[in-house]
Amino acid sequence: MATATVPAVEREDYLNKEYGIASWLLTTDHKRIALLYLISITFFFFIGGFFALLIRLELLTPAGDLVQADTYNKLFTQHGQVMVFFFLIPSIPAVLGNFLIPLMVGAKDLAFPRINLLSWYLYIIAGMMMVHCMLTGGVDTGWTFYTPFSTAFSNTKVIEAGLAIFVAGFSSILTGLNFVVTIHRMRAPGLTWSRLPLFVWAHYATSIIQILGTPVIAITLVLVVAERALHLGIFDPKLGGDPLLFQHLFWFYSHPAVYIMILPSMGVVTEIIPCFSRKRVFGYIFVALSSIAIAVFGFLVWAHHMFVAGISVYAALVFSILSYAVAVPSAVKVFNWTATLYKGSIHYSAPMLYAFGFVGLFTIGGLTGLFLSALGVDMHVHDTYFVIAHFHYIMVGGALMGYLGGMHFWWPKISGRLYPEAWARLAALIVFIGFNLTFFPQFILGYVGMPRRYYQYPPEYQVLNVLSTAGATVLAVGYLLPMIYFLWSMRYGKPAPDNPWRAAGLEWMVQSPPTTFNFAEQPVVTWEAYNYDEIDKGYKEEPQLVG
Amino acid sequence: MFDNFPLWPQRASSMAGNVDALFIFLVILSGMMTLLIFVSLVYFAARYRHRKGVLAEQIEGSTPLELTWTIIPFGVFMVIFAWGAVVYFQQRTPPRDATEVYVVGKQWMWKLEHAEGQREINSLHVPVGRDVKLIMTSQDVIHSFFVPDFRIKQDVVPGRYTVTWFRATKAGTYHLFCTQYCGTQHSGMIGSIVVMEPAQYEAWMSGGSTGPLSASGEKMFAELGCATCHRSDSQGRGPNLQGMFGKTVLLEDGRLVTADENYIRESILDPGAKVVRGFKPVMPTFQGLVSEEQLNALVAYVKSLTPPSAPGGRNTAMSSPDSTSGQGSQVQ
Amino acid sequence: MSDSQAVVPTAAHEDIHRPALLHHFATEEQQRDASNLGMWIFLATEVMFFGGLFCAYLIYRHWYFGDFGAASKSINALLGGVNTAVLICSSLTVVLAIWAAQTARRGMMLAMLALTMLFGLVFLGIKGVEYRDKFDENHVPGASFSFEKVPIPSHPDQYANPQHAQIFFALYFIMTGLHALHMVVGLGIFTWLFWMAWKGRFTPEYYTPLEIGGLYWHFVDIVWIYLFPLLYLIDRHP
Amino acid sequence: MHDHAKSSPLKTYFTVWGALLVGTYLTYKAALIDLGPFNPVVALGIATTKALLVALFFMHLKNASERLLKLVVASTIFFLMILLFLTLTDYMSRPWTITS
Repeated sequence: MATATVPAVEREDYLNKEYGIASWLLTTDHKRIALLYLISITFFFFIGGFFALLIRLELLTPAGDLVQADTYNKLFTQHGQVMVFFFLIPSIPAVLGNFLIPLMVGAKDLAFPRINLLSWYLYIIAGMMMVHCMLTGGVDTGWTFYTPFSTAFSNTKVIEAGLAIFVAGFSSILTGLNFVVTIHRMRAPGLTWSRLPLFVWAHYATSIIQILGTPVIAITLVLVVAERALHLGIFDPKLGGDPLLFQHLFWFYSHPAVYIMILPSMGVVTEIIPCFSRKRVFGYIFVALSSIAIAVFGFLVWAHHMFVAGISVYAALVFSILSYAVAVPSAVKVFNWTATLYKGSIHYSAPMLYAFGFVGLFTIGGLTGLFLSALGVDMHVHDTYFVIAHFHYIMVGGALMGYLGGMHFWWPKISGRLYPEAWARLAALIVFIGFNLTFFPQFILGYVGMPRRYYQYPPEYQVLNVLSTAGATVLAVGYLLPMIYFLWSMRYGKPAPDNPWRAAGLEWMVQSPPTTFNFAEQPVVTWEAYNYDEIDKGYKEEPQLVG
Repeated sequence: MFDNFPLWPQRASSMAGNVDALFIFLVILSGMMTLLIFVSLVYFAARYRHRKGVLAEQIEGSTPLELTWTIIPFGVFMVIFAWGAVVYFQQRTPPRDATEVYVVGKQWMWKLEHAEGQREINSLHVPVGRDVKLIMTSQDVIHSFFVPDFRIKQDVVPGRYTVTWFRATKAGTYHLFCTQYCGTQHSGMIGSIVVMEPAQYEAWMSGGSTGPLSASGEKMFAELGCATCHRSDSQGRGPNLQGMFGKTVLLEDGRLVTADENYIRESILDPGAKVVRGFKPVMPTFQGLVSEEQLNALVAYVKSLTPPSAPGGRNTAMSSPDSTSGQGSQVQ
Repeated sequence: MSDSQAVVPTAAHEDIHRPALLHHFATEEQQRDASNLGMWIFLATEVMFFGGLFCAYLIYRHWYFGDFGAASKSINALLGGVNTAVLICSSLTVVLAIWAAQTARRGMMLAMLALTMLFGLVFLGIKGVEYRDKFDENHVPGASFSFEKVPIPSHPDQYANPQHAQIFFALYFIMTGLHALHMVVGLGIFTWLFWMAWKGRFTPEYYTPLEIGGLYWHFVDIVWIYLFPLLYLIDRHP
Repeated sequence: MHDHAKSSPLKTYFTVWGALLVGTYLTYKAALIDLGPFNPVVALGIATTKALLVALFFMHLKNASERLLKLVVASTIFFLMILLFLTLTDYMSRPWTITS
């Protein structure tokens, strides 16, 4: 157990260097900003999760009996908006990416620390606008804002919600910009692109999407707001505008946005699997390039959300075939992760359990994506619960699983404390079971025909809905547990050694928690990424991991 | 299985089998892939679990393997794409002689009107075995016409027509859902498709009609004064509409367009947009003067105008002798 | 890919007094390269931001070409042309200001920065005149919009569809409006640059803010270079 | 990116400035001639040339010591073209517009 002796005297680190509200709210330290993000996105996660639970409770019975129809519509709209724009998109990049990228590239901070702080403030302003919008009536357009419903028919607070997401978009853009510049300009000597952790590669790819995709949704929302306020006609068919143009512009961002959520998670998993297999990652260059390929191809497929919306048959064919192009690099990643396990020395630590969960659930999510990009099948399952199940497998089974795995993996580094391993393994198991129970029935529900966004439904769909609601309850427990034991560990957890997992990477060579400027002197990298063979040989005694 | 626990939707249209076949293929394919990944994960995790004194064996990767699992999935994906495209194509090309039903979606109901004139709300009666083409538009927001047991879905977009079709194969009552979120009562915008045996259907049809849709269109055509310019000879100020439907039209600016439902619609509401060569843009717009239903009637009337030489009079769907044959029969 | 990696700071480096160097950069070179790249990436964002508008413009111009022509003809192309020239001149003064900083000509730098701002203000003034004309003619989209009986340039026997013309004007106002907003932001940046220059912060060794601000200004110029023919010169020929 | 290009940047700057003004004049004049479908082609051609001049000389892209900035510009244009052209695959292949 005792891999490193923990000094008795408390060392100075980024957490205990300064105290007081101002030292946090005016900090430019990427690690403190990451924690600010952690607190804020956790807040939004539980708001969004609360909405999800209400949705599932309403769907327990076929009749609309728990809430009003309008309330239900607001619940699923704001569940989507909060989870997508205020939790999933910032989750891994703004918390783990923010904390780890400077450490991983051997820099003292991100390239633009003040812009990093600005980005958090923009997020908070956007979040407060969203909360205000919810408290004063909410919005019921669906997170997709489809026109002309959003511009001419909804009588809820579309403008405020649109502006909130507009502002949140700039927060996301600035994060991506900061990452790209940091990765290009701040790498330690010797840290070539082929030695870069794949977590960093994944964030580089994510940033490309944030930089080039987000402005398009921003301008689209400006147009929606203008259309709604002034009735210009750009998206209003009554005035000669095309509602499908809105959908094109919306999905140009919102499809790649899925990759903003999943790519960082893939990055996390690519760190965890080699570490707990004690192996170099299988096919480093293919995993790295597949991240970039996903980011680029991700921009070519957006109209597969519109196969039944009334686009031309020709366009449908083009977008269907391109959709399969993006499936290839995703498949390559799954195969490489699996191959990394081969002949490894595998430890079942909590982060690894999350990584296993991720690979399994992402596989199912990805494969069901093939159904949806097949034109003939999409015609039937589009806008049904099949789609809901598919994207929750990607976003919750994939992105959120990766986020939790990453939180466990780096928690000792972030907090300087160890979480209770047994509880963490239990939570991973509960999440996996609860998740599948919640969302697998929805695949069947979708294929038998239950449309999404239905507040009441024909009675024959009840059994599957009850299963799903039951699963959601289990899932909720699975999500509450880590929050409880993470908080517990901050006070009562055992102090973490600097490198509890004997993991590779610069972030593990500094103390836990790191000092404000991370590195006392500029590190020089002379080794390849994931050199677990060298690490394990370096230890005289048996490699023993914490947990 | 049980009444309240269906695992598979009914297969009640000619399209259902095609979609199911591809779906089952995909289920088997992805089931195998999932199994492969899960079994490898579990096997590797168990077989190579950490043991004292055993170090991991380092493998950097393998380019042939990478190429294999890039190229083979890509090949498989192309098969899925092609298969999906074929099914989609069938769904997007209604048979020529299909019976036509005009559908108007509004918050929160479906208004359906048979070419023969029967009007229905939230329900549609059709006979078994006949091709039915739905010409759909919305008078407010986007809706979507979804019949799970038929495996058809098409968004209904304001400002234009979208089209879908089906041929019911089994008598019964089937769900009709709106699947594009459309506001408060979105989940209440449901109805049913009642598929009847032909004899029962004829009995149902014989009641309640105010005459064919094209006849009310003809009446409007006269009332709105369309006939003064659109004469049935070549002397009118507007083009002769006899037999125009479905033809390719040469426009003033040299473009060619097919005279389909959307073209007729546009020409009534925005006459200046696509003027037929040889004519002046003198037609006034009827924007705001006709409702969606009246527009449908006008479109149905214009479509019914066959060239004078052709025998058999108006080609309403009722009079087409064998509307179950034709293009639709290849879809089995 | 060629990029600069951090250099291990040497003792020699540490001795030099480097007022503009932020703590987390190893060298001025690295800091300057980072700022430069950051600005270019921000401009990439801006391109996509305007890109969404160009996409909408492209579709509707394709659909409603005649109506767009009629609406475009009602805008004063001469004012648009003059404004293009004004912006080009302001871009010149920006590069001259940077050159003056490089060659330590403080007076010229201040003069050029002032001239840039003056050109910017002239641009906005002319823009204001244009907007006032459109307002007077009831060409502002909304309740009072009116575009009745305006012939289509290429088909004089046909009137433009007012709804489609309204879409043109909506795009015109949003595109030029956002561009003008960028000009206003640019003026703010240049006021700050002028103040920095006045305080003598820029030297031939350190003028990064000037370069970065200049990149932004030139980008705004480039956007206008496209807006001018796309909005003012549709179907103009007799 | 210092020194060697510095011999007479002023001359370059003024030449580019002149070319941009001439370009603006040409854009205006070309719009007054009926070139059929080539009117927008000419207008956008001149605009792109002008934009390139500004980027290469005023924004110093030509002298940029590394290819990275050029890569940023090229990929931005690439993604913009994806937005425009893939949207057009839909619009150019459907005959209908919106009327109501």
